[in-house]
Amino acid sequence: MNELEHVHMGNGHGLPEIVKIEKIVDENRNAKTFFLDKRIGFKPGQFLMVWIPGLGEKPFSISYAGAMTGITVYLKGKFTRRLFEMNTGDRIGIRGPYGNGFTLKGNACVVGGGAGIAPLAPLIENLDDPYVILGAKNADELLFDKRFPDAMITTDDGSKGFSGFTTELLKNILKERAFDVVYTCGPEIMMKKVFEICENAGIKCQASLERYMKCGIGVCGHCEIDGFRVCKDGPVFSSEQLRIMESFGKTAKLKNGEKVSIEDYTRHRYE
Amino acid sequence: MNELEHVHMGNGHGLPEIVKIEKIVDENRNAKTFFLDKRIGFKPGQFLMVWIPGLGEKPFSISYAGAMTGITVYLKGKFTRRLFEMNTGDRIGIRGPYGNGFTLKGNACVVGGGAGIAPLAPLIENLDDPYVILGAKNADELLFDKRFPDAMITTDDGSKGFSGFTTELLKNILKERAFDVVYTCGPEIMMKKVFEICENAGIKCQASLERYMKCGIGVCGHCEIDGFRVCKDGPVFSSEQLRIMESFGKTAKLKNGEKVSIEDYTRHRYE
Amino acid sequence: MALGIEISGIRLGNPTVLASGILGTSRKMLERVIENGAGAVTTKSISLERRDGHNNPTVIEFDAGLMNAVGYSNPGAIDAASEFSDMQKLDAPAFVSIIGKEPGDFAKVAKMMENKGFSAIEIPLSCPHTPGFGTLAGQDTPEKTYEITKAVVKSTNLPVFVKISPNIKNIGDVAQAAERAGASAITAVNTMGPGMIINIDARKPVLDFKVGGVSGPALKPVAVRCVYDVYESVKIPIIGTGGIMSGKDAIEMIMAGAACVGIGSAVYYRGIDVFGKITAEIEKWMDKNGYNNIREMIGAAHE
Amino acid sequence: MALGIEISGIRLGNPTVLASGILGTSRKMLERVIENGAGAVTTKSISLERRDGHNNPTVIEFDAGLMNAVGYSNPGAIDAASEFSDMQKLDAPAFVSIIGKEPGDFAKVAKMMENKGFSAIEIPLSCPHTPGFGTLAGQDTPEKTYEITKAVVKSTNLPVFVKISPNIKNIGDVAQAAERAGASAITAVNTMGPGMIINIDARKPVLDFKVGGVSGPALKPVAVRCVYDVYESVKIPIIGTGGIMSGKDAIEMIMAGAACVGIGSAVYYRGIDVFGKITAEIEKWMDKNGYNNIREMIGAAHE
Ligand SMILES: Cc1cc2nc3c(=O)[nH]c(=O)nc-3n(C[C@H](O)[C@H](O)[C@H](O)COP(=O)(O)OP(=O)(O)OC[C@H]3O[C@@H](n4cnc5c(N)ncnc54)[C@H](O)[C@@H]3O)c2cc1C
Ligand SMILES: Cc1cc2nc3c(=O)[nH]c(=O)nc-3n(C[C@H](O)[C@H](O)[C@H](O)COP(=O)(O)OP(=O)(O)OC[C@H]3O[C@@H](n4cnc5c(N)ncnc54)[C@H](O)[C@@H]3O)c2cc1C
Ligand SMILES: Cc1cc2nc3c(=O)[nH]c(=O)nc-3n(C[C@H](O)[C@H](O)[C@H](O)COP(=O)(O)O)c2cc1C
Ligand SMILES: Cc1cc2nc3c(=O)[nH]c(=O)nc-3n(C[C@H](O)[C@H](O)[C@H](O)COP(=O)(O)O)c2cc1C
Ligand code: FES
Ligand code: FES
Repeated sequence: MNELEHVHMGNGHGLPEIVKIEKIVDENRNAKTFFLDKRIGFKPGQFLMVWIPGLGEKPFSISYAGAMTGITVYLKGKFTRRLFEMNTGDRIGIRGPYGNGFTLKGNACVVGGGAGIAPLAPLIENLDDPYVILGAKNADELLFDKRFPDAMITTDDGSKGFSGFTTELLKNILKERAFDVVYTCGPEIMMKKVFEICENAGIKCQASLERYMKCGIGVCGHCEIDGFRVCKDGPVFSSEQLRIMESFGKTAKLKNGEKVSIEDYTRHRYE
Repeated sequence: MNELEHVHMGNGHGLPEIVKIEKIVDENRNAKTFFLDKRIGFKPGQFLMVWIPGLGEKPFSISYAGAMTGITVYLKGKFTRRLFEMNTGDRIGIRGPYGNGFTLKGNACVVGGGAGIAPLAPLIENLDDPYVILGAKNADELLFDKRFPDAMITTDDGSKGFSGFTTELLKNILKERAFDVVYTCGPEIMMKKVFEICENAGIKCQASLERYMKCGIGVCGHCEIDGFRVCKDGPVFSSEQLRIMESFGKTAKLKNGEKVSIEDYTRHRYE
Repeated sequence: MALGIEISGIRLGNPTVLASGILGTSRKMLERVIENGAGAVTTKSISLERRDGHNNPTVIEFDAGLMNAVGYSNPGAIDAASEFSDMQKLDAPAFVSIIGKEPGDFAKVAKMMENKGFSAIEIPLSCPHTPGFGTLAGQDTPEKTYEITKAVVKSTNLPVFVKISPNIKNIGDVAQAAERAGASAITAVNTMGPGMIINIDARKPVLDFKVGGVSGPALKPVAVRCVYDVYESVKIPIIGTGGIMSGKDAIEMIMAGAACVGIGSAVYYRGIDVFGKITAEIEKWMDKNGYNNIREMIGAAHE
Repeated sequence: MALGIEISGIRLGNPTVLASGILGTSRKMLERVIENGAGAVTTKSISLERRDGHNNPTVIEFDAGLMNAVGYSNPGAIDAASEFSDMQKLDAPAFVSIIGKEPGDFAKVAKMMENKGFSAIEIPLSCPHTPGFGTLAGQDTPEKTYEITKAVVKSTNLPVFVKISPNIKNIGDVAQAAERAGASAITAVNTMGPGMIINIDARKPVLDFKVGGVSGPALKPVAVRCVYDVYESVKIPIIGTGGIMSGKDAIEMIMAGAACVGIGSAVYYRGIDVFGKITAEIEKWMDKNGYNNIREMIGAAHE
C-alpha cells in the first residue's frame, strides 16, 4: 500500500502534561504571569490549553519564551480565580502549543489592548524594531509597559501615556509612517477598528481572535467563526480572512453554542 | 513523562502485503523457487510468513536476495501443493522478514541438507569463500548444486557426488581443515549430528531450526523449544543455546501443542 | 472511473461523509468541508433544548486515537433551525443529526428540521458518554431502536439513518430493528467504550466527565467488524464510520459492506482537506487495480 | 521503596504479571519470563481436550495494537498436567489458566491442575473469538459467571481469579457475580471486540477466523475504564490487563484500581524483557514522586 500516504499517529502533545509553576509575577492589578518549569518551542501567537485537574481547561497564549515558559492571565471568573490562588510549586496541566501563530514579515506596527498584549509580547521580541502601541483602560491595567519601554502607551482615562484609544494613535501614526503589516490583539471591537483602519490605509493586518474553545485541536467545531476554526485555522487571521468574516466584531458563541453579541460574549461569566 | 522510554508502535510489517509472483523456477523434482516482485532487506536465515488468502499462512526462508525476493518451496502438504499450482502473475501475501538470521564471522563451513539449503544460500553468498557441503537423498532432490558449483555434494544413494551423509563429509574435512564456525540447516537429526561433531572438534556451530509457527512474532509461544522462541530468538541458535536444548533432535510440538518425536513431527501432514 | 455512489436515493459525488460532531456546528463550516472534498456532510447532533455539554477537557488525543466526552453541546433546535437553511444549495448533500431523550423529542426536532433542505436525518442511538441519551439511556437495544426510529420515520418525509454503537453484542439485531422500523440506512459506528485516560501526575482522569468515547485508529478494526456484521443482517446501505484515515481504510470499510464512509478523527490527523485526500487515494487504488466504480467493492470481503 | 504487592495472599515481587496466552506454553518458557523480571506468570489457557485452535493467520499487528484469533490451541489437560509440575519452585508465583465449555469441564481441569504448585487458577470467561467458549458461549453474563466460578471454587483449594471481558456493559455486575461466587481476584480485561482487518488487495479478512480480539494500545483506555468500574464494584483485588506498554501505563492502571498489571502484547512491542523494563520505570517514577509502595497508588484516581 505504498501509494497511500502514511498517516502519522500521536503527535506527542495530545495529552496534558503536568508542569510546576516556578515563578509568579504580578503584572498589574488584574494580571499575573505564571512561569512554568518547561521550555516550549512555539510561534508567537500560539496558545496552550491549561488544565486544572478537577476544575477545567482553558486556552492561554504564551507570553514568555525561554527555559520557563510564561502565560499571563487576567482575572475573570472561576478558572482564573483558582489560578490566582495558586502558589509557586503548585502544578497544572498543559497541552499544546496550538494554533497557527503570527506570520513575520517586514516593517511592522503592533497594536495591543488589555490581555491581548500577552500573545503579542513574544512577537514584539521577534520583530525587527516594530512600532508598538499598548493600550488599557487605565494605568493600573496596563500590561508589559515596563517590558517594552519604547512602546507608545495609551489609556482610556489618560492616567498614563496618550489619553484615548489605541486606534486613535494608530490613525495618527499611519499619517506619518508606512508599515508592511499591523499586528493586533485585544478587545474584538478594538481589533475590528484596527482592521478597518488598515483596510482604508491599504495595509495588511493580522488579528488574533478569541472564541470559546473546547477541543483546541480543530475537531469539535465549537470555536468556529464563519467557517474558520479559531483554534486551528487561527487564532491569527489575515486581512483576506477577516474581510469575509461576517461575525468579526459582531457575534460569538457561548459554551452551549448560543450566538450572542460580542459584548455579551465577553461579559459572560460561567458558573 | 519523558523519563519513561518511548514505545514505538507499528513496525510497518505487521500486516501481510500482497505481492505478485514474477517468476517460478523448478529447482528439482520436489522444489520450486517463487520470485516475488518486491525487494526485501533481510539477514540470511530470516524468513517470511507467506499467506494464501483463504488457505493459511506458513513460514518460508528467503533463498534469493535482490529486486525479486525468492523463496524455495518443497512440496509437502496442502499449503505447498496450492503454491505449486500457482502461476506467474498470481498473488500471495507476505509479512516479515522475521527471526534473527545467521551471525557472520570468519572462516566458515556450511552444511545444508534438503530444504534446509534454502536459508543457507544467501548466507553462502555473503560469506568469504566458505567450504560448502550440500546433501540430499538423491541427485533428483539436490538443491542449488548448480548455483554453487564449488560446493561438495553428497547423496545418500550416491547418485551424485559423495555417497553418504553430509555429516560424514564434515567429519572428514574437519580432520584436514580448521573452521571458526559451522553453519547448518536441514533435517533436525542431521543438524544434531553436525552440532555434536562441532562440539567434539571444539568449533562453534549455528543451526537454523524449525518448529510449528503460529504468530511468527514471538508472542504466542507455540514455536517454543526449551524456553526459546524459534520465530524470534531463532530460527538460528548458537552452540551455547543448542547445548541446553533438551528437545533438540528429539521432540517437537504439533499444531495443537502435543509433544511428539522429531521424526513424527516431520512426517506429520495437516488436513 | 466513477467515484459517485447513491444511498437511499441520495447522490454522493464521492464516498466520503463528514461524521456528526466533527466541525458541523454551522452552515459555513459544512460548506467549507464540502469545498475540501466531502461527498456529503453531517451536522453536529441537535437536541430540543440548548445544552452546555460536559466541561473541558472534552476531547483529547492518546497514542491510538481520540477520546471525547463533548456531551452533545449544541444551541438547541430553535437556534439550529435558524442556522441551517437552504442546505440543498450546498454542493453536496447534508444530513442533520438529531437527538432526544424520548421518542417524542426526536420527532419534534425532526419536524423542526424538515424544510431546511437536508437530504436525510441521522439519529444516533449510541453515544457512550451523555447521561439521558444513547447507550447511557438504553437507546441501543433493539426495542428502543425500533421505537425511536419508528417515531422519527413517522414524523418526517426525509430518509432516516440510524447510527449504532460498536459496544453491543447483538449489533445485527439492532440494525434489523432499525430497518424494520423504516430506516433508510445504518451509520455504523459511533464511538467505542467508553474509555478512560488517567494522568498519573494529577492522579485524575483527564476528561472532566472521566470517561469518553474512543474514535480513530483504535476503533477501526472493531468498526470494520461491526459493518461486516451489519452487512449480513440488513439490506439497507451502511455508512461505515470509525477510524478511517486513508483511502486504503475507506476501501477496507467498503469491502466490509459500507456504501460510503464517515470521517471524523482523521480531520485531526490529516487536516480538513482529508476528504479530498482520501478520495484521491481511493481513486488511485481503484485505477491501479482495475475497478470501475464503488459498487464493485461493496461487501467484497464477504465473497 | 517497595515494589512488592500481595494479592489474595500471594506475594509478588513486583506488580507485573505475564498475561495468559502469551508465551505461557511450557514450564521453561514461564521460567524464562520470570528471569526477565515478571512478578508472576500465567500459563496459556488449558482445556480438557487437546485443541488445534484456529488456522493461520492467527495473530497480526495493526496500527494500534495486535489482533488475535488463536482459538485456544493447547495440548489438553493431560499433557499440560505433565508439562507443568513443581511450579512452586519457580522464582515467582505461577497461575494456571483453565477453560471449559461447561462448568463441569472447568471443575475437572481445575482438579487436574491442583497439585502442580500453582498459586492460583484463572478462568477466562471472556474470549471473543472461540466458539463454545467465553463470550461466544455466553460465559460473560453475571449468571454464567456465578455458576462457573462457583463450580471451580468448589473443586479446588487454590484462589480463583475470574477474567472478564471489556465488551460488556454491566461489567460491575459480572465482577460482583464472580466475587459472590468466591473469586479471589478479577483479571480485567481480556481482548476487545472482536475486530476485523481486511486486506483490500486480497478482498479477504486477514485472520483465517475472520475476526479476532484486539489487544495492545488500542485496548488501553477501555481497559482502564473497566478496571475503574470494577474497582467501584468489588472488594477483591484486580489484575489490570490491556495495553500496558510502559511503567506509566502500569501506574495508570494501578491508579484506576488494579493491584498489579497483566502484560501481553508489550512482549511484542518491547521484547521479552519488558517485565524488568516496566518494573524499573515504575520504580523510577515512584522514586521521583515520593511514593513508598504500590498500595499508595491503588485506586488513587477515585479520590
Ligand atoms: C486563543 C486564546 C488565547 C487566550 N489567551 C489569554 C491570555 O493570554 N490571557 C488571558 O488572561 N486570557 C486569555 N484568553 C482568555 C481566557 O481563556 C479566559 O480569560 C478564561 O478562559 C476565563 O476563564 P474563567 O473561568 O476565569 O472565566 P469564565 O467566567 O469561564 O469566562 C470569562 C470569559 O472568558 C472567556 N472564556 C471562558 N472559557 C473559555 C474557553 N474555554 N475558551 C475561550 N474563552 C473562554 C469567555 O470570553 C468568557 O466570557 C485566551 C482565549 C483564547 C481563545
Ligand atoms: C523458520 C522456517 C523456515 C522454513 N523455510 C522453508 C523453506 O525455505 N522451504 C520449505 O520448503 N519449507 C520451509 N519451512 C517449512 C514449511 O513451513 C513447511 O514445509 C510448510 O509449512 C508445509 O505446509 P503444507 O501445508 O504444505 O504441509 P503440512 O501438511 O501442513 O505440513 C508438513 C510439515 O510442514 C511443517 N509445517 C506445517 N505447518 C507449519 C507451520 N505453520 N510452521 C512451521 N512448520 C510447519 C511441519 O513439519 C509439518 O509436518 C520452514 C519452516 C520454518 C519453521
Ligand atoms: C469530538 C467528537 C464529537 C462527536 N460528536 C458526535 C455527535 O454529536 N453525534 C454523533 O452521532 N457522533 C459524534 N461523534 C462520533 C463520530 O461521529 C464518529 O462516529 C466517531 O468519531 C468514529 O469515527 P472516527 O473514528 O472517524 O472519528 C463524535 C466524535 C468526536 C471525536
Ligand atoms: C496472542 C494472544 C493470545 C491470547 N490468548 C489468551 C488465552 O489463551 N487466554 C486468555 O485468558 N487470554 C488470552 N489472551 C488475552 C491476554 O491475556 C490479555 O488479556 C489481552 O491480550 C490484553 O492484554 P495486552 O493488551 O497486554 O495484550 C491472548 C492475547 C493474545 C494477544
Ligand atoms: S475548539 Fe474545537 S474546533 Fe476549535
Ligand atoms: S510462532 Fe508464536 S511465538 Fe513463535
